[in-house]
Amino acid sequence: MFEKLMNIDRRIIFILVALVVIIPMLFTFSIPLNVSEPTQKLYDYIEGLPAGATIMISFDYGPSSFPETEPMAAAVMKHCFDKGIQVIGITLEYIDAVPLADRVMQQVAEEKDAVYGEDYVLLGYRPGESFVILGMGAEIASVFDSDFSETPIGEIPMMQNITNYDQVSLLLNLAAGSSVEGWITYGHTKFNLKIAAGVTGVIVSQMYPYLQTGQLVGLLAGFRGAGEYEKLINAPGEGTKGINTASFVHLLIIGLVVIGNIAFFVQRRREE
Amino acid sequence: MIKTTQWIVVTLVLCLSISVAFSQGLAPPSNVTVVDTPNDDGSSITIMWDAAAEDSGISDYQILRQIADGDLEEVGELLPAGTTTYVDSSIEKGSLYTYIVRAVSATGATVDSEQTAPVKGTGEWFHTGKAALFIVMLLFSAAIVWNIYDARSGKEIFVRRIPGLEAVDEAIGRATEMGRSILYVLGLGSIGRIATIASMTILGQVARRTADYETPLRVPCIDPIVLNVVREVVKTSYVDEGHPDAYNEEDIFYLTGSQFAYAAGVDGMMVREKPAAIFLQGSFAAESLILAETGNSIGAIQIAGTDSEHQLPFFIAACDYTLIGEELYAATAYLSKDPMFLGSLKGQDWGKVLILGMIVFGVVLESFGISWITALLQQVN
Amino acid sequence: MKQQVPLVLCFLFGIVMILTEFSPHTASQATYKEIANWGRVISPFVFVLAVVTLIQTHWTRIQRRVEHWQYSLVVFFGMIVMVVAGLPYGPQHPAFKWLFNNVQVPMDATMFSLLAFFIASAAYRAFRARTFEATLLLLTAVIVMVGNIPVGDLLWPDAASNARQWILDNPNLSARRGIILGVSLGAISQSIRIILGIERSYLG
Amino acid sequence: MATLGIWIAAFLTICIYSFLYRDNPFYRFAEHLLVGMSVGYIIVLTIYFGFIPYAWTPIKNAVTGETSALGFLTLIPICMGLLFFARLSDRHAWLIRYPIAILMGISSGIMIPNALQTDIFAQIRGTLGPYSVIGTLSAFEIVGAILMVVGVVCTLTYFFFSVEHRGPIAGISKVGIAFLMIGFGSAFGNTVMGRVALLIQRVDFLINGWLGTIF
Repeated sequence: MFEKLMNIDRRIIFILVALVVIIPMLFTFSIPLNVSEPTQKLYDYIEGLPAGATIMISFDYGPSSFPETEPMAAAVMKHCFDKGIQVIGITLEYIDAVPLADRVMQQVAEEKDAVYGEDYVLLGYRPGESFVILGMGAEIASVFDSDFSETPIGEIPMMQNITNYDQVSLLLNLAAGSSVEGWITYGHTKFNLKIAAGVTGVIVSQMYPYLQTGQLVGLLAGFRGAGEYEKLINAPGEGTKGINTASFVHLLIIGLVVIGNIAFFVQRRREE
Repeated sequence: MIKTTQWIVVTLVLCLSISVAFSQGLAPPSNVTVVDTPNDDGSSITIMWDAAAEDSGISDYQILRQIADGDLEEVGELLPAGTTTYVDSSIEKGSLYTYIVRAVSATGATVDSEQTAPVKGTGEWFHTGKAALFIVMLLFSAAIVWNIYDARSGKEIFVRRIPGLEAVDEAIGRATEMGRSILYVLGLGSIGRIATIASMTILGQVARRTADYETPLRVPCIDPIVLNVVREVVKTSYVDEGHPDAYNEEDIFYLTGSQFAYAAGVDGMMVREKPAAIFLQGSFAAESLILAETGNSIGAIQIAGTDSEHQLPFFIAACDYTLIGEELYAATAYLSKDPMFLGSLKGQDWGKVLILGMIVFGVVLESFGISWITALLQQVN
Repeated sequence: MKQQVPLVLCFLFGIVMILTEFSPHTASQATYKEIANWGRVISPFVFVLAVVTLIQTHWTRIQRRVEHWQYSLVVFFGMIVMVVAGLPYGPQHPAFKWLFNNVQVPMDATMFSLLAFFIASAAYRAFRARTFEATLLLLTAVIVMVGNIPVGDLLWPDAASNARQWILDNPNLSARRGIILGVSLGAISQSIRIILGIERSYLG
Repeated sequence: MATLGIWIAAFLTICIYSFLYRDNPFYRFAEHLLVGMSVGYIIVLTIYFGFIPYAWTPIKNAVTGETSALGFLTLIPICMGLLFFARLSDRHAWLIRYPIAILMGISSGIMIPNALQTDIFAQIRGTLGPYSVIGTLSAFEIVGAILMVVGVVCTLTYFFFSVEHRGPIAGISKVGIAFLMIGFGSAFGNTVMGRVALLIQRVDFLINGWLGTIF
C-alpha cells in the first residue's frame, strides 16, 4: 500500500489539483486575512489624500501575468473613485497591457459610475521606458499628446490642470517585470514622485529593500496583497477569491509532500 | 544728560548692527571655479562654488554666462541656497563661456561673484571612472588567453568529476538497448548565449556516440541560426565517426519561435515517440518544468543542465541528473577535452580566486570603515 | 573567404563595441548607436531562415505521408490564417487581434497554466527526505509555501511570513549570487573567445 | 463574434488540458494549430515592428530627403541580412556566416563590459554593502551579513573545477551545496503562487466566462 502511494499515478495528483481549484471557486467563504504593514501603508496613504487629488497607475503586466495584478488595480481604483480621487492609467513596458488596462478600468468605472475623461483616463503606451518616465516629469503632454484612443490630451477635461508629476500624488506600479526599479530610479530620485508597487508573487522579495529605505510608500504582494486591500475597502473580489483558492493548492502540495515522506519512511523501515 | 548719552549709545549700536547685517548679508559667492565636465561627450560645463554660511541671508543662486562678445544671460532657474554645483548642459560644443554666480537674498537684493576665466566643453575619449572595469577586463582576458595557450601546448589540465556526466553513456546505452530514440532539447537561447554554445558542444559529443550505435537523435530547435549550426555540428560528428549515411538532416528541425508553442510541440514529441533518454541542456524559462515533468512521465532518463538560475529548482526536482550553472560549461571541457574549453575553465577559476579575494579583503576593510574596494566597484554610467 | 573574413568581421565589430563603451566622446557614442542599430536591422532577417526551414520540414512530412502528417496541414492552416489576417492591414486590424485574443492567447495561457499541475506532481515525487541535501530542499520549500498563505499566519502569527522572508533574503540570495558570479565569468570568457576568434563553433 | 470567441477559446483550452490525461487527437490538433499560428503571428510582427521601422523607413526617409544621406548607411546591414537567403542554395549556404559573425561580434562586445559591471562588480558590492554600516546593524542583521559572505564563498568554491575537491575544499563545497539546496527549495516554494494564479484564471474562464454564458 505504501509502495503504491509512493509511486502514485500523477493523474491522481492532477485531479486533486483541479478539484482544489474548482471547488472553492463554487462557494463563497473567507479565510481571515491579516493585513500586512506594506498594504496598510498604501491604504493609509490613499485614504489621506483629499478629494480631487490625482494618482497615476502604470500597468506593466502582460497576458501571462494579469491574474495576480488585475485584482489590485480593481481594488485601488474602487477606493479612489469612492473618495473622488482621479486616476491616470499608462503602460510602460508591455504594449499588450493596453487592452488589459482598458478592460479593468472600464469594469470598475461602470461599477462606481465614474466618467471617462473626468474621473479617469487611459493614456496608453509609448516605447522607451526610462525616456517616458523622464519626459512626463517635465510635461506629460510632451510624451502623451493623446490618450490610447487618440483623443488629444487638450480635449480631456481632467487633464486640464495636470502638467507633470507635481500634480500627481502617487504612482502605483502594477508590475510583473523590472519596471519598479525604473520608476524609483527616474521618477522618485529625480522628481520626488511618491511610488507604490503592486507586484506578482515571484518578484515580491526584490521589493523589500526599497520598502525599507522608504523609496516605496507601500507594497501589494501578489494575490495576498490584493486580498488584503479588498479587506480594507470592504469589497472582497478576485484577490480574496484568488488567495483563498491558492491557499488550498499550497496546502494540498504541502499535504502531498508530507504523505509522500511518511510513505517513504515507512517503506524504508520495512526494507531495513 | 544721562538720557541723551543713552540715546546716542542706542542709536550707535543700532546703526552699527544694521551696517554689519548688510555687509554680512550678501557676500558674493566665493571660490567660483568652472571646468569642462569630466567624462562626458563635451555637451556640458560644471560650475562649483563654496557653500555660504548658514546665516548669510542668501536664499537662491542664479547662474549667468557670457559667450565671447555676447551679453550676459541667465542660465536655468533659480537654485536653492545650499547648492554648490551646477551643470550647464545647454552649451554649444567648442564655444568659450565665462560664468558669474549671483547670490539672491529673500528681499531680492543681489550680489555677483567675479567673472570666471573662459572654458569650453570638450568630449573625452576615455571615461576615467571606468578605468577599474577596463583593467579588470584586460586582466581577465589575458588570464583566459594565457590558459588556453598553455593548454594547447599540451599541458595537462585537471577537471574535477562532474556528477551526472557519467550518466550520459548510460542514457545513450539504454536508448540503444531499448531501440528507442534520444531527444536533445537546446532550450530557448539564441546562438550568442553561452549555454547554447555549451549545449551544442555536448550535443556534438552525444552525436559521436549515437553515430556509433546508430540510435536516432532528434533535435527540435526554437532558433533558426542555432538550427543551422546544430545541423553542421551533428553532421561533423557523424562524418568523424565514419557513419555519414546514418545522419538524417530531418531529425534536426525548426519547431516554432514561440515559447509555449515550442513546449507544446516538444511535449507532443515526447509522448508520441517515447524517447528513452532526454537531454535538456541550454537556457530555459518557465517551460522548463513542462518539459521535465512530461519527460519524467514517459519514464525517460533525463539529464538537464542550465545556467538559468531561476529554472534550476525545477530541473533538480524533475530530472535524474542536473548540471548546475557553471557545471554546464565545465561539462563541455570534461567531455570534449578540447584545450580551448579546458584552458578557459582554468582562467575562470583564476577569476573566482580574484572575486573571493576581493570579498574577503573587502569585508575586513569595510568593517574598519575603509571603503576603497566598494568605491572601485562603483556603478558608472 | 569562408572562415577568415567572418572571424575578422566578428573581431572588428566586437572590439568597436567594447571600446566605445569606455569612451564618452560624441564620435564614439555615435558609432556605438549606429552599430547597435545595425544589429537591430540584421536580426529580423534571421527569421527568413526559420520560415524556410519550417515550411521545408512540414512539406516533406506531407509529401512522405509520415505518421500524423495530417497535422502538418494544421500547421500551415494556422500560419496562413494569421498571415492573411495580419499582413495586409497590420497587427492593429480587428481580425488579427480577434484571432490573437481568442485563439492564440487562450492556448498560450493554458500551456502556461499546466505548470500548476506539474509543480504539484514534481513536488510530490522529488521532495522526499532521502539525503541531507534533499531534506534541506523540501524543508525550505515547505516553510516558504506556508509563509506565502494566510493560513500560515493563523498557525504561527508573523513567524511564518518572517521566516519565509529571511530565507529568501539570506541563504537564497547568497546561493544565487554564487551561481551568478560563476555563470557570468563563464559568459564573459566565452565572449572573449568569440571576439578573439578562438571559439568558432557558431560558424557551424 | 464575442460568443464565438468564447466558445473557440474554451474548446482549445479543454483540448490542451486533455493532454494531462494522455496524448490524443484533440491535443495534437491544438498543439499544431498553436505552432502554426505562433509562426504566423511572428511573421506579421517581424514585418511590422522589425523590417518596416528598422530597414524600410530609414531608407525611404533618406530617399525622400527627410533625413540626411547618412540614412543610406542602413543599406549595409540590410545587405548583410539579405545574405540569410543564401541558405536556400547549398552551394552558397556558407555566406550566412557573414551576418551571423557580425551579430556575434556585436552581442559579445556589448556583453563583456556590461556583464562585468552588473553581474560581477555589483554582486561583490552588494555582498560588502552591510559591512560599511556594520556599526548600525542589529545582532540579527550582523548574523545575516556574515551568513551572506559564508554562503557566497562556499557556493563559489563548489564551482571550482580545476582543483580536486578534497580536504578542506571538499568541506567548503559541501556547505556550498547546502546553500544551493536551500536556495532552490525557497525558489521552488515561492513560485507556486505565481503558477497557480494562471490556473485559477483559466478555470475561472471556463466556469464563469464560458459555462456562465450557457446556464
